[in-house]
Amino acid sequence: MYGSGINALTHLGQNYFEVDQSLIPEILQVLRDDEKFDYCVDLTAVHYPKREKQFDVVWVLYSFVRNERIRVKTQIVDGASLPSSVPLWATCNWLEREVYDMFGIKFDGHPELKRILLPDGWKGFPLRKDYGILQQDSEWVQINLGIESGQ
Amino acid sequence: MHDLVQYIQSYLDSNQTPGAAGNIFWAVVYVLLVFVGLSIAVIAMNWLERKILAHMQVRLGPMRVGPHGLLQPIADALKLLLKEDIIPEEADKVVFWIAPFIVVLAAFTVFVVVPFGPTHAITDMNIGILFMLGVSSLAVLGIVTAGWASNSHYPLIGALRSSAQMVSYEVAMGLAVVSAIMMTSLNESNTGTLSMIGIVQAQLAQREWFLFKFFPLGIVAFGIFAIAMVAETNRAPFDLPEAESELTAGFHTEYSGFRWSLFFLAEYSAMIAVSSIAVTLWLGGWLRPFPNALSGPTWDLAFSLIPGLTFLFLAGMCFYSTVRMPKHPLFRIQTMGLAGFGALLAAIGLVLFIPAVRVRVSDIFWFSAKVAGFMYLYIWYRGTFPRYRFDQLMKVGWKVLLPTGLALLIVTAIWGMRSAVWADVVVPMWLGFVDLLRRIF
Amino acid sequence: MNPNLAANPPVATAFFFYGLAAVMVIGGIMVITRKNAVHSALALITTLLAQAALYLMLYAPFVAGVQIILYAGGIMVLFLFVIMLISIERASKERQFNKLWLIGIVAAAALGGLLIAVYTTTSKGRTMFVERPTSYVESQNTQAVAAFLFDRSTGMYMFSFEIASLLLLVAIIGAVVMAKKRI
Amino acid sequence: MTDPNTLSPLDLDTPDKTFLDSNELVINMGPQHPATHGVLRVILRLDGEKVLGLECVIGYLHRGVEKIAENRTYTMFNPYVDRMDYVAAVSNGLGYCEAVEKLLSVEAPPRAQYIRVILTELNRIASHQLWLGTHALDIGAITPLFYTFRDREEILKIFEKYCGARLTTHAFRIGGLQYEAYDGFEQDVKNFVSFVKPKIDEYEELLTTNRIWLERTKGVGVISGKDCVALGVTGPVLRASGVKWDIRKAQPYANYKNFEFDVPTGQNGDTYDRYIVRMIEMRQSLRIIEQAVEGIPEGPIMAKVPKVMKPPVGEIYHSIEAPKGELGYFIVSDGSTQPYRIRVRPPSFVNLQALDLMCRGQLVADVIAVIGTLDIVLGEVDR
Repeated sequence: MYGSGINALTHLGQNYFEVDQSLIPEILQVLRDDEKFDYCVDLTAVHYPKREKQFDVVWVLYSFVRNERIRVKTQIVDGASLPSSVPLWATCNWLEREVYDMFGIKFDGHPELKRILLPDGWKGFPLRKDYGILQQDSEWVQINLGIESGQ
Repeated sequence: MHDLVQYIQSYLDSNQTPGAAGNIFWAVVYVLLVFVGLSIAVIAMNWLERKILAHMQVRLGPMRVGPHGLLQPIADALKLLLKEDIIPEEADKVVFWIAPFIVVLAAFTVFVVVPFGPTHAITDMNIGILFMLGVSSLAVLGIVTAGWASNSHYPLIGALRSSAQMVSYEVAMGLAVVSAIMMTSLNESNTGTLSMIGIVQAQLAQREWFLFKFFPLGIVAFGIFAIAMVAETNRAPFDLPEAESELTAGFHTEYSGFRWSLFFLAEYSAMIAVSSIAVTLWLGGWLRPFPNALSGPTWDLAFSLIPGLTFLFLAGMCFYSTVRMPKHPLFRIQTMGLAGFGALLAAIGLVLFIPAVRVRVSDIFWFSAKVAGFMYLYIWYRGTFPRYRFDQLMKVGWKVLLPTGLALLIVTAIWGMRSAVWADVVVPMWLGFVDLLRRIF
Repeated sequence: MNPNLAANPPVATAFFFYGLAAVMVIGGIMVITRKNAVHSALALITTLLAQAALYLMLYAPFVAGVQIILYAGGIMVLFLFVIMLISIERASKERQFNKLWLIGIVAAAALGGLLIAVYTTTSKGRTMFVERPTSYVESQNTQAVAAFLFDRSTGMYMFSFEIASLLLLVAIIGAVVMAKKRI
Repeated sequence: MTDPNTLSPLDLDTPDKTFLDSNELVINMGPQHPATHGVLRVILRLDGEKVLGLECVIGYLHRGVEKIAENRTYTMFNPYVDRMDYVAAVSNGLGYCEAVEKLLSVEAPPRAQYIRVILTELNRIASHQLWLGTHALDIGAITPLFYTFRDREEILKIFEKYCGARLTTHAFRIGGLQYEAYDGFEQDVKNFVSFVKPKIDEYEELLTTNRIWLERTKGVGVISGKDCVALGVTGPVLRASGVKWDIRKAQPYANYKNFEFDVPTGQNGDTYDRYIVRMIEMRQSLRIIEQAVEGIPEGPIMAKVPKVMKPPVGEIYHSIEAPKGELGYFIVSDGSTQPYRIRVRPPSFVNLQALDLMCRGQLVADVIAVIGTLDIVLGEVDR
């Protein structure tokens, strides 16, 4: 029905869709309304710096009626944005904020897209692979904490 | 000199309180006795509350300072006195300074009329109970000003809650008190009294504690008072002003050191004061229990031995704990201290067996024992109940206690003058009502 | 002279009277001169307490007790309640006198004149009142108040007392109606 | 199972009627506040004492657990998960170990599974006990705290005897267990079960029918099943709102399918129902423990897993029913010894989102009750 834009796969007994970025809103809508995946368990991302489309964004969905889990995966390039899923699942509010906080992926239509775990004004997105484990926003640390290092 | 001795001795023959006898020497002695006794009671209460609450909560409580933590209150007092006394920069210094003193003054002044025995009160006022209620209501002023003077949000909210709560529960409290006062007028001359000593003497004359008078009215009135007095002293489950989980420490958040200890002192002496009111009004004040069922000289003798026996029992507990102390050189001083404390208690107990002392002290003992019962209740409440929410607290005060109190007042009045009421009031009113109905329809 | 007074002569009456009167006057002046409303309220409380003490000196302990409970303990707490929620900075900048100062001075002068007139008349030996009010023994003061109010043979204030309580009830209902937006 | 779609519709955005009242007051609560259970900061918008709305500010305890995972081997990361929900460290470990085992396509031997279930259920009881104590303390009842801590101590003693640690246990290894159950483990567990059963009655005696407790909890912080599902709220909070869903039943992991137990649900979704649900859950956990300790099979405790773990390339999502709700691990392997990405789906973080909805229209004192009833652990919220 969606042609090459969607791939239904199974790995270790877990089903997931690989979906083209353009089809995401429609697929999610269908999954929620028609397939009764009414519970968005999680929303996260994975960074592949060497790929052209650097980010995998993953929705983990669950249906109470079917007692079934499914994952929806899409690839996007750095700097691209996705439509927000908050209208579909209210829980995506904080989850999207966290993905934005950690990866810098923007979600259009999110009611209040700002950092959640890191302080406002922090520079850099820590869960990107090019962000070192000891790296920090030393400028922010110095201004707000008055010390040289936050480690 | 001889005159002075005579002046001092003359009081001992008179059967009055020092205030009524106009004897300044003995009045001063009584004031000192009451306030020293009160301070000791507050210190003891501090230790007992920690210990009893701890044992309710399956822990030991203070154990380090002195044997079984007996010296803990002293250590606490020293700590508080030595602590830095902080006055916030933005506070209203004068009012901040005055507030704790208002609270302490109000809490201590009420003890002027507390009757520990027929002659053991500083003075007997004609308006005793009114005086107690009035002066203890002045404590609210101290709390309000303390919260305001701190110039900080949490103390202000705490003070507002506290004063609203105290003012609300005073109403219900007053109604319960009035119903007890009405009971005092059940004598030949139909004259009641507001005097604290007079109230107890009325119970003596009627051979019945007001708790059991007009069953169940007395118990209901006592219940209203017992609930209202907990709210009045801001203790659990009505300790909203100090709700730690919401307001940190309520109106005294900004107070520290000595000033804070004044609030502490005032809280505990207020608890003792309201308990004294309850004991005086409903539990027969200084009268010993079971005056009717267990009467006669034998029983009188038996009951007069109880004070001494109580102290001997406490001494026995001390000796028992002494035996159970760890046998280790490090505990030697503690063991000796505990044994010494036990010996002191035993000595007091033995002194209390001397007939001359026995007679004079038994009134004070029974009064204190009843008050101590209330103190235990306070601790028990604190260990058992969750805290009310503010709106629920107000609901209990205004929508439950106040209507109950009003109804109680009316019923008590009707019951108190049963025969007269039927003939003079109820029947004519009913007839008039019927007549009115007939005219309308 | 009242028999009770003879039996129990009061101690240092003049000293206490002038002392309390001084406290009252100073308190009263502070009430109107303090810029901080809370300080004014505290001064007013002092005045009211001193007044209660004066009642005690007049062998009217019941009135004194009621004064403490109602005014010092009840009404002033409500005053403080309201005052505490006012911004002090703004209140202290307000002008202390309003346009009624002229009337105020006239009223104060009239009251002062009246008091002086009473003092001069009575000190010359003449009586202003037809009948001296009965003094009651202190220990019976409360009963006497009750008798005045409720006893059919000695007092006839029952009706006026009830009217007053009705008035207060109306005031309470009015306050509730005005304070609550919808009932 | 209750169909959540039949429940009342989600109403998140309708502003309160008095929203535009001029009396709006903003109060900051936390991050240092005795009742926010750690470093949660809540900004309250009040009308008098009524809450119009609130915003949570979190992240004060952020340690970058997910970033750390990418720089450690699978085995090395195992102790870190204990530090997230430090109140239920064993559950965290179970979820992580099972997820990696799934990725490696191995399964822990039956004996290991039984011991895992016993320890996890003990930990569930410990977590609920800690919740009960602190929650009651927030509402003003001091005593339950000491009762629950006394009994939780017995659980921690068993943990300590088993693996040497009391709080951050690191009890499980990928593929099974490192330690065989010590001598007398079964007896200790049985003793604990018979010891704690009357104690739970004791807690209930103090609270369940206490009038003040009822007034403080009934009708407070109500959330419907529909709203729970939309907000992703799981665990006892979801069940108290009438949705009978427990991963132990819905998608059994470990060997929960071998045990009989009931999933308690509430009807009203208020604080009282959540309290009741958790109390029943404690008893059900005891039931599971009783069955498990009777049936521990003999055999090895460790499956055959390589010393150097190199899971094949692929991704896995595995979730368990932690005491606080659904705890999920999303692990991406690139075939090396280190995970390419580990995502933790923390129940506390997601549940905390519901605080705003649950507190609207309530009083300030109720906010404290609701924070308590959500049973959040800030170590898990912030990771």
